[in-house]
Amino acid sequence: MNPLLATVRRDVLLALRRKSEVLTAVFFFVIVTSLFPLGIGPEPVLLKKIAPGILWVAALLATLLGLPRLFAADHLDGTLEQMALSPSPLGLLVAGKILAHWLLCGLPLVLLAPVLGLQFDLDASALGILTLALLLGTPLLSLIGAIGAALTLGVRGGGVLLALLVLPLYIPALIFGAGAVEAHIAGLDVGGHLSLLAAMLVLAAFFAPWATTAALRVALE
Amino acid sequence: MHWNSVGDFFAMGGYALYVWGSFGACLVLMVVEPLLARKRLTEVRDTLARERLADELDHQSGTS
Amino acid sequence: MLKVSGLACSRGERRLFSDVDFSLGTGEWLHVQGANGAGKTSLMRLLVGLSPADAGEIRWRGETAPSTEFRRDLIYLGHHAAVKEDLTPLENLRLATALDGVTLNERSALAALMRLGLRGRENLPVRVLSAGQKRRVLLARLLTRPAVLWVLDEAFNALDVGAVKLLGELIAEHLGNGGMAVLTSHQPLPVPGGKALVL
Amino acid sequence: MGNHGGLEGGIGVKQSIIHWFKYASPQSFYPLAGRMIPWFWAAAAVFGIAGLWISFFVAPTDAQQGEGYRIIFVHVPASWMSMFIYLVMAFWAGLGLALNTRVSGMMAQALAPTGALMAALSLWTGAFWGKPMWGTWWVWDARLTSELILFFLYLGFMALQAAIDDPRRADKAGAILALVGVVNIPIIYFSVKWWNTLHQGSTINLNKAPSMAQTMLWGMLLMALGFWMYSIAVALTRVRAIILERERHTEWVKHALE
Repeated sequence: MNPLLATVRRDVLLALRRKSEVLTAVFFFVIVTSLFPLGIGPEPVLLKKIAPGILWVAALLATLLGLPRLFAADHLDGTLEQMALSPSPLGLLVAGKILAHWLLCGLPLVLLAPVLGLQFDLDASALGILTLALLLGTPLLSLIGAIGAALTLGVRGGGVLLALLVLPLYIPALIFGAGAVEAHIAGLDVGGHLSLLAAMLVLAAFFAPWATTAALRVALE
Repeated sequence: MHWNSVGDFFAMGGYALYVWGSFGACLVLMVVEPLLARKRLTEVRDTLARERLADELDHQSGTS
Repeated sequence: MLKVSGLACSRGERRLFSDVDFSLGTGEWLHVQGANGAGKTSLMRLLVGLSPADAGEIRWRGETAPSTEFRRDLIYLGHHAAVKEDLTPLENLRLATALDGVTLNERSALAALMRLGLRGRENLPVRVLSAGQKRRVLLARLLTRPAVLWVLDEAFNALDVGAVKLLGELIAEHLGNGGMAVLTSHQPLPVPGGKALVL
Repeated sequence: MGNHGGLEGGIGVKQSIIHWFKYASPQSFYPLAGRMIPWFWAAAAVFGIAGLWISFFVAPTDAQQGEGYRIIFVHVPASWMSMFIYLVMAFWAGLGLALNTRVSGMMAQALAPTGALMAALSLWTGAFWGKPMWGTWWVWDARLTSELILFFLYLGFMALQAAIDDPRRADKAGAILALVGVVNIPIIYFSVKWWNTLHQGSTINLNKAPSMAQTMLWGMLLMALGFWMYSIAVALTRVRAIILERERHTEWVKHALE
């Protein structure tokens, strides 16, 4: 079997055996987005205006929540060492782990977003753009986040440090992702936003596994 | 030279707070930072000197 | 085939060892000895390429290690269990080999687990196994892939008497088939012959 | 024959450069830095005084912004330095990663606080400029926003290095982060710029900077040179401290301090 797919299968299987870890991030996403209307007030015009930003920031934080565990368990029980010494290229295994992280953490957010968008009075076409933007953006969040997770592996205060390292790098994804939905609501063309998100995704898909691999080798030394 | 008096200079045409607030902050931080760097250097040197002194004392009393 | 020359390693400011030289040919094994903290584990990690050496060179089949070929020929088992508690021994074994790019059919996996005395426990979650049994799940990996060089760090620890004897037999068999092994241990090992390296 | 010799000469030079980097040891760098520091301080003082003279006594009052525009003479150099230092830091970090030289990582570590200071000064002076000009301390202008993000990148780099005890590991992890940051800085800058133009209606256009007179440009350049020399001097002082901290148990440190 292809080592990349084998890694994905392994991580998904592990997550299914321990469902709570996956569900935590999803619940977090649902609760945080639902808190905003309670804090701001139920006025539909205002909610509609801030919806893209809120859903995106919540997706960003929910992704961040799962990141410290991306490599930690494999690091603790020695599986990461075995991966580094495997005849398969470590970059491929790392790419598999990132893909699994997206399937378990990013994809549920993408699927839930249209439902949560209803709370903010978004119409069907805006919900469609939101889902599409998240579909392009959440893999980007997983890819960039993996670099941070690898850099902070086994480091004091890793979780907070991870947020400090990763959040500034998430800003372009946030701007174009939320911007696409805002532009659509304002009646503007969203092609530019989405193609820039796609371009960043391609760039990150090339570089992030490589940088993550380098960081993991440093962490294992 | 377009300042008529010292007071005129410090008033900065009504922008005193902003101009001196900016230049002052730069001055303060750019004095403090080198002092901190300097302090770090002298502290390492002091520690190393004390360590060496302790080694020498050990040597003299023959406990090393 | 394995040639190590002038290897040196320091941890922080402390020099652990320097000028370590040895070579291994087919059917030979090396016993790395030394007190706690002498750098046995560091040497093993250096040897397999997990951490960089301060100086020295490791050559495998004449080429500088670590290379992909070296990794294909290598199995390294360290202190860690490297076993997932939520999976069964069978799943653990098959997924671990799949990561190495090797497909292990169920029958060979079951055979390997049986050889290590885990018969009947193949489909229990590893969580409910004893420490010794977990260790056996890890050791089953030795039988899943035709690797020439086994690097085993403290592999005989946490094993009961039966397992120690079994591992000794496995290593002897491996050497008999032209394999090589590098082992660390405090205790005398139940494997005949072997070179010794004292750190 | 001549061609052949030329090729060999080229390789020889290249090798000697790599050789020089590889063995640019802390041991030889420590006294060298010590000798250079006073010169950089002197240069910083000369450029700084000249720059300040132009800033306050030569540059004319601006037609639109009155005397308030004079903040430009510290704001722009601080912004330039904050960006430039990040590039230099990433360069040293990358060099350390590629050639495994010890001094490179120490240089990157020594530069980070100064870069963060420059970013902080740029934000501070930007706010003090914004208040009288647009009536608010902070606007989500593209330049201010990307400066803020740059400041966060510095903080992340410093926090990561501080959290890892083993200096060799800290250097490598920091280097990877710095390189990732360098790739991201243009992306962040253009995304923020685009975001800003999209929302132009709600913000103030910052591009109404005073038309640049020749003397103003000179003032800014001199101040920037002064900031540059200052940064080098402080970074060298800090790198000396870092060298001693890391090499405290080597023989040469014991001799160097006698």
